[in-house]
Amino acid sequence: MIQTKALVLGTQRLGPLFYRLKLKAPSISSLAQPGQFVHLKVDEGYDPLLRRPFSFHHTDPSQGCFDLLIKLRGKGTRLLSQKSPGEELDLIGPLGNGFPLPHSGQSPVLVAGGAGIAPLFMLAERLTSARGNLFFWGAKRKEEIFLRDEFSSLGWRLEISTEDGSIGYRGLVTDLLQAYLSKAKDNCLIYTCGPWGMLKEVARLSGQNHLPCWVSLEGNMACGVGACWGCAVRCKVEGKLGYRRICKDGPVFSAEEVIWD
Amino acid sequence: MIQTKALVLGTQRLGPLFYRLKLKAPSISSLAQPGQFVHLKVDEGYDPLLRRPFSFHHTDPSQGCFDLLIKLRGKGTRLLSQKSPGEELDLIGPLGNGFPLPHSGQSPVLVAGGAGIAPLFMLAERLTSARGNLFFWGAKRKEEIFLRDEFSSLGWRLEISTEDGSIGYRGLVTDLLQAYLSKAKDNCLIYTCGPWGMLKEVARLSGQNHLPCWVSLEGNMACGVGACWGCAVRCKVEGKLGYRRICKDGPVFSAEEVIWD
Amino acid sequence: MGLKVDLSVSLGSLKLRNPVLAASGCFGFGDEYSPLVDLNLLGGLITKAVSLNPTPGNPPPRVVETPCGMLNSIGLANPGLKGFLREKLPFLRSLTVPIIVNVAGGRLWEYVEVVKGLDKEDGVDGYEINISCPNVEKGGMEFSSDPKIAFKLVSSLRKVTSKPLIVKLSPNLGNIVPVAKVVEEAGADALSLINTLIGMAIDVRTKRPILARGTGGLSGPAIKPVALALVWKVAQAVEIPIVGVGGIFTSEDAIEFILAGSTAVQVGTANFVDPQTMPKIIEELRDYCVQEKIKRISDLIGGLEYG
Amino acid sequence: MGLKVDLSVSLGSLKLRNPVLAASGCFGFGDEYSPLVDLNLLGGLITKAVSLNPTPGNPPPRVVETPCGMLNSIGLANPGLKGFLREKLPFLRSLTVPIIVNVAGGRLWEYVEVVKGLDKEDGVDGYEINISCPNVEKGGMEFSSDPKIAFKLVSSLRKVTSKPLIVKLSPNLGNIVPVAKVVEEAGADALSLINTLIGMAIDVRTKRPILARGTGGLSGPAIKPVALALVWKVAQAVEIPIVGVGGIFTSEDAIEFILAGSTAVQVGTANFVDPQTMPKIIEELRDYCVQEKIKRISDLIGGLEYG
Ligand SMILES: Cc1cc2nc3c(=O)[nH]c(=O)nc-3n(C[C@H](O)[C@H](O)[C@H](O)COP(=O)(O)OP(=O)(O)OC[C@H]3O[C@@H](n4cnc5c(N)ncnc54)[C@H](O)[C@@H]3O)c2cc1C
Ligand SMILES: Cc1cc2nc3c(=O)[nH]c(=O)nc-3n(C[C@H](O)[C@H](O)[C@H](O)COP(=O)(O)OP(=O)(O)OC[C@H]3O[C@@H](n4cnc5c(N)ncnc54)[C@H](O)[C@@H]3O)c2cc1C
Ligand SMILES: Cc1cc2nc3c(=O)[nH]c(=O)nc-3n(C[C@H](O)[C@H](O)[C@H](O)COP(=O)(O)O)c2cc1C
Ligand SMILES: Cc1cc2nc3c(=O)[nH]c(=O)nc-3n(C[C@H](O)[C@H](O)[C@H](O)COP(=O)(O)O)c2cc1C
Ligand code: FES
Ligand code: FES
Repeated sequence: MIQTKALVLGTQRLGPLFYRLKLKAPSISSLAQPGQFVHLKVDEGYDPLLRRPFSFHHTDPSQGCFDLLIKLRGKGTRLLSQKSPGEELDLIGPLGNGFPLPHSGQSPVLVAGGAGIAPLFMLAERLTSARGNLFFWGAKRKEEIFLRDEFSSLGWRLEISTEDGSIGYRGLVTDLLQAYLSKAKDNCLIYTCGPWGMLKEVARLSGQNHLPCWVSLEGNMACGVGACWGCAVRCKVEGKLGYRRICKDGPVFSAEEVIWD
Repeated sequence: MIQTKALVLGTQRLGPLFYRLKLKAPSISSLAQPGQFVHLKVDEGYDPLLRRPFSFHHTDPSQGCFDLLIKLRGKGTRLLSQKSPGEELDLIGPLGNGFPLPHSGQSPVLVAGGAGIAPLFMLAERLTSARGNLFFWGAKRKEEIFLRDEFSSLGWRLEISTEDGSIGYRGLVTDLLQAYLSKAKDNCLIYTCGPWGMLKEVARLSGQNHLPCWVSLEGNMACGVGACWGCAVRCKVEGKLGYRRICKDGPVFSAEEVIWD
Repeated sequence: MGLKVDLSVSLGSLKLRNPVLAASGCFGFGDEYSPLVDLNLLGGLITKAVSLNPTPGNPPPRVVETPCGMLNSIGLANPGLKGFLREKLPFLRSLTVPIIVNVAGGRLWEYVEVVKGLDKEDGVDGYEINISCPNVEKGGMEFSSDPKIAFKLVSSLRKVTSKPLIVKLSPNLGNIVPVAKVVEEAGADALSLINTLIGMAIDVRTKRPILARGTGGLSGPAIKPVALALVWKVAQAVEIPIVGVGGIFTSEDAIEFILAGSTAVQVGTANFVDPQTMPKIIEELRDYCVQEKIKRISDLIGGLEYG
Repeated sequence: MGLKVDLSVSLGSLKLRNPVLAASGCFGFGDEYSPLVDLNLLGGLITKAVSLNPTPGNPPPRVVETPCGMLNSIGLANPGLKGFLREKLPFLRSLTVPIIVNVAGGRLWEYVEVVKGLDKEDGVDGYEINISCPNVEKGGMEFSSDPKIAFKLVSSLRKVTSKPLIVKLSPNLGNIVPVAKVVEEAGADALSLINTLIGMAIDVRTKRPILARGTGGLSGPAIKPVALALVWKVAQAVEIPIVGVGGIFTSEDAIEFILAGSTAVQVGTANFVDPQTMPKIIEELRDYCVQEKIKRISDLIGGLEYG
C-alpha cells in the first residue's frame, strides 16, 4: 500500500457511458493484482470530498502504467473524465485482496455485469492458461459493450447479453450463465463482478451447482484502508452474522460468505 | 444587469501576483462603465461556493470583449488563473454604480494601490481628455508594477512608488499624492482604489485640501446585487450613522460619505 | 409526454402554484433580483425580515465563505414596518405570487405590532415568524429556545391575524420537537425548518474573528444534511405542513426535503450563487414528476420509504 | 531561521509533543494507517471507540458523502474490551506516542468496566469518554444531554482512574455550556469538542435514506464553523483544556481552533481524504510559529483578539 501521485497519460472514450483513464505510477503498477483497486482523489479542494475507488483494469508494469475503466455516474466520475494528459492524481493503492487464482484443474468462468468488466478483464489477461474459456458479459444495450478486439486477442470466448437485445443474447447475463451451467461443468470456478442483484443471482446459481464462486463487491467507502468500517458488508463471520470490510477483507469474497438478502 | 456565460479567451501573466483574464460576453462588454464590476462563478460545484467580484479593467465593445485584472489571493483567484481558452464562466454584470465622470474644468488625479489599478486603468482609458494628467500607483515592489507601455500610449503621466524602492519613489503612494497636493491644485478631482488604509489616507488628504474624492471600495460579498446586505460599509446616511451596500450603492463612494475608522 | 403535472401545494389556507419559495434574507424584497429572474414563476416569496423599527444591522464584515457554505451576521437589517409599507410593498403587490413577510422583533409586542400593521394590507399573503435568528441580541433565538415563550408569542399573533402564520424554528436547540409541537398547538399554520446554524470563522493573520460580531449563521449546502434530518424528525411529530430550508441548490435537494416531509421548500444561499436556481428547480420538479408518473407533487410529501 | 519552536502542549497530566491528535473512529487503531504514515510523528492517537462487548455496528450503507462532508453511521463497531487488549493494544504499545482510548457504552457501568479493564494496562495513556455518539440507540447522546447523568458518569469514572479523562461532547444540544461545566466539576481533565452533527441524506431514486439507519453523523469541513463557535463558547466557560475537532483539514484550520481556545486539535475525516494531513499540519504549525516568532505554541491558545 503506497500513497503517490499518478500522472494522467490520457482518457479514451468507450461509448457514451464509459472511458478508459490511463495513468502512470510505476510503484503501483508493479504491485497491482487483478481484483485490487486504487483509492483516488478526483480533484483538489473539497468538492468532491472523499476519494473514489476504482479497480485495476489493465496494467503494464514494464511502462509503469495502468488503466482504469470508468463508468460515468456522478460528479467524481465526470470530473475524472475531463482530466488532461500531464495532470496528476493523488492515489493510494494497491488496496484490497484481489482475486485468488484458480487451482490447477479448475476452469475459470468469468461473469461481468456492466462496469463489472473492469477488474474481470485484467483477470482474464492474467489467466492466460484459460484461453478458450468463457467470459460472459451483460449490459443494457449495444453502446455499453466494447473491448471486443481486446477479448479476441486475449483468446477468451466472449458471450454477450443485452437487456434490449441490440447485441448478443436478449436478456440477462445470468440467463446465459444458467444455460451454460445446466450443461454442467464440475470443475468450473466462477468469478463475477457487477451490480448487487446480478451477483446475488450468480451466487445462487453457483451454490445450486455446488461451484466455488468469487464475487467482487462495491460499496460506499471513506478510508479505503480498513480503518473506518464504513464499507461494511453483512457476512457470515466465524459462523455468525457479522460484517466484513469491502476495502480490506475484500473487495473479493467467497459467494458463500456474503449474506445476500 | 445581465446574467450570461462569458467565454474565456485567455489568461496572461503580469508578474508573480497578477494576471489578466480576457473574456468575451458582448452584452456585458457594451454596457460596462469604469468602476463597475462583474460577479462571477469561478467553477462549477460547491468549492468555492460564492461568486467573486472583479472590476472591469478594460473593455473592447467592438469585439464584445473585456479584461479583468486579477491579483492572486486565495482559492478563487488561483482557479481563475488556470482557466483555458474555450472554457465558460457564468457571470452577472455590470454591477454597481461606477465612477462619476469629472465636470468640465475638473482635473482628474488617479491614485491606485496594488490591485486598485484594475478599475482605475479603465477610467484612465475613458478620460481621454485628461491626457497628461497624473496617475499615481503604489505597490510593494517592482514585480507588482506592469502596464507601463499601456500607460504611456494612453498619455497619462504614471508616477510609481514601491515600498522597497525597487522602482520609482521609495515609500507610500500617499506620500507622492501629499507632495503633489501641497503644490495645490484647486480643481483636482481625486479617484482612488486600493487597500482600506491607503483609501483612508487619500480621503484624509483630499478632505484636508478640500478636494472632491471618489473611492472604490472592496468587501466580502454574497449576492452582489443589493439583496442580502452582506457587503455593508459604515457611511453617513442622511446625516446619521448607517450602512450602504458596496455592491449596489457603490462600489464607488464619495470619500466624505464613508466612515473611515 | 402529455402528462399534466400539478405542482401546487398548500400551507394552511395559502395555496402555492409550486412548492419553491425564496427564503427570507436571501432574495431581498424581490426587486433586487427582478432584472435577472421572472419572479412570477416562483411558488412564493418570503421577504427579508421586517421589524417594527428600521434596523441598521450589524457592523461589517457581515458575510464570509466557509466550506460549501457561508456565515452571515446581517443582523436583520431592514427598513422597518413603515419603510417596508412605503418602499417595498408596492413593488411586491405588483407580483402575482404569494408574498410572505418574515417578521422579527426584540419583544413579543413588537412582533404583534408588525403583524397588526401588515394585516390589512393588500399584497401580504402570510407571515413567517422568525423566532430563530442567531444574529441579534434580543428576541430571535430566545423565543424558540423556551417552549413556553414560543407558545405565548404564537398564540398572541394568532389572535391578531387570520392569515397564514408560518413559524421558523432554529436548529440551535437540543431537541426541536417540543417547540415544534407547542407552536402547532398555539395555532401556527406551518413550520419553517431551519434557520442558520451558529458558526464562526477566524482570520489566522489578524487573529480576529472574520465577522465583526464574532459568530454568525451558517447556511448553504454544508447544512443540508442537518436540515433534512430535522425536517424528517419534526414531520413525524406534527400535523401541520413543514417548509424545508437549508442548502437546497438542486431539484434533487428539493425532492429529498419533500420526501422527508416538507410540503414546500425554500431556496436561500443558492440564489446568491445562481439566481436561476429557483426557476430551474421548478422546471426540473415538473420533469421529475413526468418521468416518475407523479400527477400531483403533493403525493410525494413525506413519501420516504423507511423501516 | 534558528528559532526552536516548542510545539508541546498538556492535557492535564498528559504531555503531548505536539497538539495534533488522530480523532476517534477516523484512524482505526493506528495499524491500518501505519503503511502510509509515520505514527510516531503524531501528538497522540485516539482509538476507535472501545465498548465492553464486541459491537458489530450498524447495517450498511454506513457512509455517504455530502457537500464538503460525510455522514457516518458506523455504530461504534469494535472488537470489545478483550478484543482490544488482545488484537489492538500490543501494536499501539509499540508506538512512542500517547494512546488515548475512546470509551463508549450503553450503560454507566459499562463505561466503568471498560476503564477499569484498561487502567492497569501499559500503553493506555488516557481516555476519551464518548458521551456524544449520535449513532447508537442507548448511551451515547443520552449521557451528554442531561447534565446530571453526565456528572454521575464522569465522577464514577474519576473514581476508578487517575489517568487523564477527556470527555467528548455533542454539538446536538441546545446549550452545551451547562454540560461542559458539570463535566469539569466532576473531575474531567479536558473536553473534546465536537462529535458529529445529526444529519441525513436521501436517495431520490429509491426514495430511501441512503444510510440504513436513516440518519448519521455529519463530519468534515462542512461542520468546521459550528465546531469553532462551540469551542470558543465553551473555552470562555471552563478552565480545563479543550481539544478542538470538526473539519480540521489544514494548519490554518488548526490555528483557528487554537486561537479560539483549543489546547490540542483532532483530525478526523481529513485522514480519509489525505492520510498525510496530520504530518503536514504538524510541519506547518512549526513553520507558522517560526514565521510569527512564537516560541511556544501554547502561547497561541485562546489568543483570539476580539471585542
Ligand atoms: C472496490 C471498488 C472498485 C470499483 N471499481 C470500479 C471500476 O473499476 N470502474 C467503475 O466505473 N466503478 C468502480 N467502482 C464504483 C465507483 O467507485 C463509483 O462509481 C464512483 O465512486 C462514483 O463516484 P461519483 O462521484 O461519480 O458518483 P456519486 O454518485 O456522485 O458518488 C457519491 C458517493 O457515493 C459513492 N458511490 C456511489 N456509487 C458507488 C459505487 N457503486 N461504489 C462505491 N461507491 C459509490 C462515491 O464514492 C461517493 O462517495 C468501484 C467501487 C469499489 C468499491
Ligand atoms: C467591487 C469589487 C471589485 C473588485 N475588483 C477586483 C479586481 O479588479 N481585481 C482583483 O484582483 N480583485 C478585485 N476585488 C477583490 C476580489 O474580489 C477578491 O480578491 C477575491 O474575491 C478573492 O477571492 P479568492 O477566492 O482568491 O480569495 P479568498 O480569500 O480565498 O476568498 C475567500 C472569501 O473572501 C472574499 N474576499 C476575500 N478578499 C476579498 C476582497 N478583497 N474583496 C472582496 N471579497 C474578498 C471572497 O469573495 C470569498 O468570499 C474586488 C472586490 C470587490 C468587492
Ligand atoms: C444573508 C442571509 C440573510 C438571512 N436573513 C434572514 C432573515 O432575515 N430572516 C430569516 O428568518 N432567515 C434569514 N436567513 C436564513 C435563511 O432564510 C435560511 O433559513 C438559511 O439561510 C438556510 O437556508 P439556505 O442554506 O438555503 O441558505 C438569512 C440567511 C442568509 C444567508
Ligand atoms: C467514520 C467515523 C467514525 C467515528 N467514530 C467515532 C467514535 O468511535 N468515537 C467518537 O468519539 N467519535 C467518532 N467519530 C467522530 C470523530 O472523532 C470527530 O469527532 C468528528 O468526525 C468530527 O471531526 P472531523 O470533521 O475532523 O471528522 C467518528 C467520525 C467518523 C467520520
Ligand atoms: S472504507 Fe474504511 S474500512 Fe473500508
Ligand atoms: S453583496 Fe448582497 S447586498 Fe451587496
